Amino acid sequence: MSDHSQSHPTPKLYAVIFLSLVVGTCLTWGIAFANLGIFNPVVALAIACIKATLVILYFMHVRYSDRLTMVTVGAGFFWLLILITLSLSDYLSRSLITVH
Amino acid sequence: MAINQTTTNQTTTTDHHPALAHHFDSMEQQQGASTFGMWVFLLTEIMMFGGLFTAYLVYRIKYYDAFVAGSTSISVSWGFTNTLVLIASSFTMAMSVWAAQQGRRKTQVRLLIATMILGVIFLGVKAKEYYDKFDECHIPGHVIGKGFNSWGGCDVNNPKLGNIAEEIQEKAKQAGATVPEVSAVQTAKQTEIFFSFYFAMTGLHAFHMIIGVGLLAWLTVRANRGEFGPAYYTPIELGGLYWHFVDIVWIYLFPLLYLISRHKHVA
Amino acid sequence: MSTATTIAKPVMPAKHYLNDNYGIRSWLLTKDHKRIAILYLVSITFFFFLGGLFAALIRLELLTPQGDLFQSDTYNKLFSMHGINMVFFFLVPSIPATIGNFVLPLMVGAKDLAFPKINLLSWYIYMAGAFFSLATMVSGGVDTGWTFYTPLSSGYLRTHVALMAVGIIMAGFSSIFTGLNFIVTVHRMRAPGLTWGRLPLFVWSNYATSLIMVLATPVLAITLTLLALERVFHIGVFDPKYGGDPVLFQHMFWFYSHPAVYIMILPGMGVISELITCFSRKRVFGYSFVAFSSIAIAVFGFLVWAHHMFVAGISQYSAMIFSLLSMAVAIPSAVKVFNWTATMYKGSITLMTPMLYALGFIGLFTIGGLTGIMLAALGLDVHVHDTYFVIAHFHYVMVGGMVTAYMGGLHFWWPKITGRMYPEAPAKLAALITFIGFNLTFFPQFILGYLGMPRRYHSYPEEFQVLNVLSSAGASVLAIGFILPLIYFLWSLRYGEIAGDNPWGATGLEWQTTSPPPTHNFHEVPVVTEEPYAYGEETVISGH
Amino acid sequence: MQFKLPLFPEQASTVAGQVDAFYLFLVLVTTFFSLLIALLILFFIIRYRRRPGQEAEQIHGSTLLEIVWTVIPLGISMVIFVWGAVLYYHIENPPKNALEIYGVGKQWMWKFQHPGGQREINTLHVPSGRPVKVTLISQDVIHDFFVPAFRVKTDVLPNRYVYSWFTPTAPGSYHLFCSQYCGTKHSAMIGEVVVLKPDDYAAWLASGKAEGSLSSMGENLFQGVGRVTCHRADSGARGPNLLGLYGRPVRLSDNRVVIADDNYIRESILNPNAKIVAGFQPIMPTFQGVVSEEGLIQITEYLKHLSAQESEPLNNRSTPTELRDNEVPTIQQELQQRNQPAPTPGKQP
Repeated sequence: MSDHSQSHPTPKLYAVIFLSLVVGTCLTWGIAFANLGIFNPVVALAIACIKATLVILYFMHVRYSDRLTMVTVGAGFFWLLILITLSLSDYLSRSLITVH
Repeated sequence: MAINQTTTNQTTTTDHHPALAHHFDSMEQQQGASTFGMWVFLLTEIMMFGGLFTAYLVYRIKYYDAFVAGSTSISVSWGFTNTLVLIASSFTMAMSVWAAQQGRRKTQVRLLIATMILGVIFLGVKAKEYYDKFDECHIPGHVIGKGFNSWGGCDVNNPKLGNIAEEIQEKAKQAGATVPEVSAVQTAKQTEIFFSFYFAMTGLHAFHMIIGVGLLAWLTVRANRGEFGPAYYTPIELGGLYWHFVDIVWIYLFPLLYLISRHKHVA
Repeated sequence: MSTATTIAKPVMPAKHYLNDNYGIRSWLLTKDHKRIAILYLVSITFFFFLGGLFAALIRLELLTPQGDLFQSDTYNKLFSMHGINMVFFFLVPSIPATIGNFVLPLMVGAKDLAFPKINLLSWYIYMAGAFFSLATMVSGGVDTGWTFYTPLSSGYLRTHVALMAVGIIMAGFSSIFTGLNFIVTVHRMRAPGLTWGRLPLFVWSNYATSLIMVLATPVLAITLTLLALERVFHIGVFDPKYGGDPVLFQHMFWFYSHPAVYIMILPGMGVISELITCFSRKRVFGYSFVAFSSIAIAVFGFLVWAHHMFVAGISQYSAMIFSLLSMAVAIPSAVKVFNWTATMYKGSITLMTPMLYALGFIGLFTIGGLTGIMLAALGLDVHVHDTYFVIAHFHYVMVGGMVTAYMGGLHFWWPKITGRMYPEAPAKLAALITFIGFNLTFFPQFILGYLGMPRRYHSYPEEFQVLNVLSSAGASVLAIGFILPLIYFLWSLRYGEIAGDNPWGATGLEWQTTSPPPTHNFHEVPVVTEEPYAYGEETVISGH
Repeated sequence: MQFKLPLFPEQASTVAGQVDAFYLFLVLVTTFFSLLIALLILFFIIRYRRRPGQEAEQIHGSTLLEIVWTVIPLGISMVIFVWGAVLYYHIENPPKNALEIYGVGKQWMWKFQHPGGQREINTLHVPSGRPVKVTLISQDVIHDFFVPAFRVKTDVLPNRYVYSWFTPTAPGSYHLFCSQYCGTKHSAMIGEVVVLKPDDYAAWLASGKAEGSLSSMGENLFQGVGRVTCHRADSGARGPNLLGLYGRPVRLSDNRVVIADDNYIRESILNPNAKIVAGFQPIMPTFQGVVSEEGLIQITEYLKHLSAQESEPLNNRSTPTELRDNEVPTIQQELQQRNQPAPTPGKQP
């Protein structure tokens, strides 16, 4: 619990975030046309994660919220990760098996 | 939490704000509960989209070439534009929450309307993209799309209409390689599953956008009535959280659907 | 009626939530969590008996090996509808939406749940889902099994699968909203002094349940949406004919449905914690261990889903990981059982009806849990997977565990809900009948399963008949055990003894208000100053 | 119907005893803990029943006890896990010298094919005393191949080969169940596995009518669809040479190395693009819908047969693989030399 109302971001900060998001989008777009091998999706997703983090922290005020909100957001992504990694653990290890 | 002192006269402390529901003790508590509730709801949304993302990943690994071909056949410039539009709408949304906190009614209403317009533009672009796909017969499903033909498009005789097999060969030629026809045709057929995901994911996202625009309209009416101010701006804050979440989903959808291995096919 | 009690005879409070206002509107538009709980109670009771009816018909068919009573299609519909109704329309909402809805706000000393409108909405969504389910049944039912495995469900059956999927998605959203409400209420609405360490264990377990509801149910929603789309439009995501992978459906389905097992059992565990302490007049043994084991179960529950798929064609490495993680989930459950048992040590035990159910729960759940470990053990699961062993196991957990706990809880809080006592003698009899009937029904199924009788068999080889007859006989006993309470609960609404505020002498905030409670729950905001289950220093809690 | 109440199904395979031993251990653990709890509860409700003047003694708990009853179940469950995993590994991975039989599941019957070409429906004859590997695939929905007496079970998937193997020990006839719900006549999708003494099995094979061995049927199919012109042995062939392909590692055009097993071959026929051998163009047409599941099995068997004949090293040939034999340690070096029971074709009983 807190009195977070006065520490909300200012329009200037919002504008900075907005501009970084635009830059991030352009970057994703530009990099997609360069050949980075397997790093293409990695870079694209990394930029997407940074953009999402910016939105969550500033536009959604998580940076100014209590721990509970942060834990909630974290839990969402953590559980998503469980779903993805454990499902893929099956798919990716299937080819490891050599049936004689 | 854990206020341990025994406060007895909780109901008579402050003057009663009209928006305070009977079962809350204070506006603070009500706002805290509502915001937290919204976050828990967004948690469920993450998992809902998460299921789709997981399935998408599995098939992306399984039919990588088809996903590349499918992804190449959708317009990256429209997707890029839409990303910018949505980011801009997130910005105006954040600003309108700020305006509500500052008690600036006019700014708030204008920003909300701006957000709504951007949202509608997004949906318009999306509709245009859907129309293009429909035109090219890149519609999955053996009922609505009647299944993909072997060329992954409407008509073998009219290769100009979104003929994926043709595109694959064309792009490969530009990159200095050759892809035989049988191979291109097979890959083209497999793009159907990519388009299933394309429509399922963007469709679910667009559905959220439509709800979001409706929500914004309602908020605009309330904001115009001057209901929100520094003391009470919870609904507009919650609407904002929802809108930003929808934005975040798109931030992931854009690279996952539009930008699979674009470089391979550019001369 | 009036037996020799030394204290003055309790009286009904003049004004309470039941007589606050009258009329159908006052119920259908109520935002009072207590009334919504009653609405839920009525609805899920209907589905419980509907599902029970299907179960009875299944057992009737299995009396003889030939499969001569119903067509095989009819039989397939019967077990599918039994499973779907029981899981999605009874077990998932059972304790949280009825007892939880009623008691949880009282336990945390709140005037209502955080979002009363959403609470009512959740009931309406549930009813809409129920409507779809009933519509499906009326138009012929579905024969997918409650697991909806593709490609059978997506491409081969000609029943209304998509319609049923929509119904289940709706029921799912209703439980999401219940869960959301509980989480926010527990975080934000606790009475002054009610720290996390002082929360009743029922609240802890419902909190853990809500976490699962919120995190797992959306995945079911999207999975069934894809299934419905697959079915209607053949989009090819799960159907191998169009390049899809049916095993992926199983992954996504069990990502919800395994944790859903804990949605179904965790609230029951919470009830048991309340009952054991109250009727042993003791603090719970190892409060924090019991509390945290609920959370541990909720979290671990998400990591084990593929133990339903050991023979389904997943990779062997993956199978081993999931088996290992499944073992981990057994530990917190074991901790709970040991703590409950230890709670009774040096207690002052009375065997009232709720306590009988609680003891039954511990025994049956222990068997159910341990056979669950058998199923998670890879080498054995290959043999017993998809046999009656699995059926027996999950009925030990779901019926022997959850339904028993539900009945125990219903008896325990019945005086709080209605203001009247149920009649003790028939209630004890019903508890006994349930226990005997249950074991007679399901224990033979363990043996049947090991002998190799596959589940969902309409006809079966003759050598399995003896055990099947035993099981069917048990089912008829069990049915009596469930119909009896229906009768005396209804009877008690009018003729039951007036209960008084705290007939059990229990701790907990819900017993400090009147029975039935007033619409706003408490006449003054309660302040908590001591630990839960403070049975030691009993100050006589008088009515006023 | 006679009144006997068996507790175990018959043991008719080598793993049956092992599974039963594991099961007994688990039953023992379950009984022990259930009885422990039940007796404790019984004791407590008698010993500590409410009596006037006797208050409950308040105990908060004991961390030591909590640790004890966390660690002990954890230890036991780890034993269970390891035991189960070892057993599972054994049950799931067939030995190399197994007799290979193919099965196709469809709504609602089982079709089996023996290497000699004998086919049967809903009955499977196998010899006792040697490992048998059944390669299974479904033509429609998911089925499940379950033989309780052997304690083996495997879901039979569409679009993918799965395996089940066992070494039958006792001659006799045993239940074969489909244990994955597969539609209307799920419970009628049953059959029997007949275990014969090796001599009887040979006699049975000889008596069966078959229009040629599996691999020869496969060869016919193979030539019928014209693939022999593509996959020739000389270096100018458009497709990789398939001689000696089966069971070998293949380097693909994206540098991955896969083993050319049944699933690879099946995929290559139906979806040739997915895994293209290095140095070749993806020009092979798909045979989806052209070749039936049984036909696919025959072709696979034919390729196996080709490989089995080919025992010399393949170093200086246009092989499908760019790997040299010395780079490949042990994988499937020795292919099953099936002791084909005397030439059978055309013999009428």
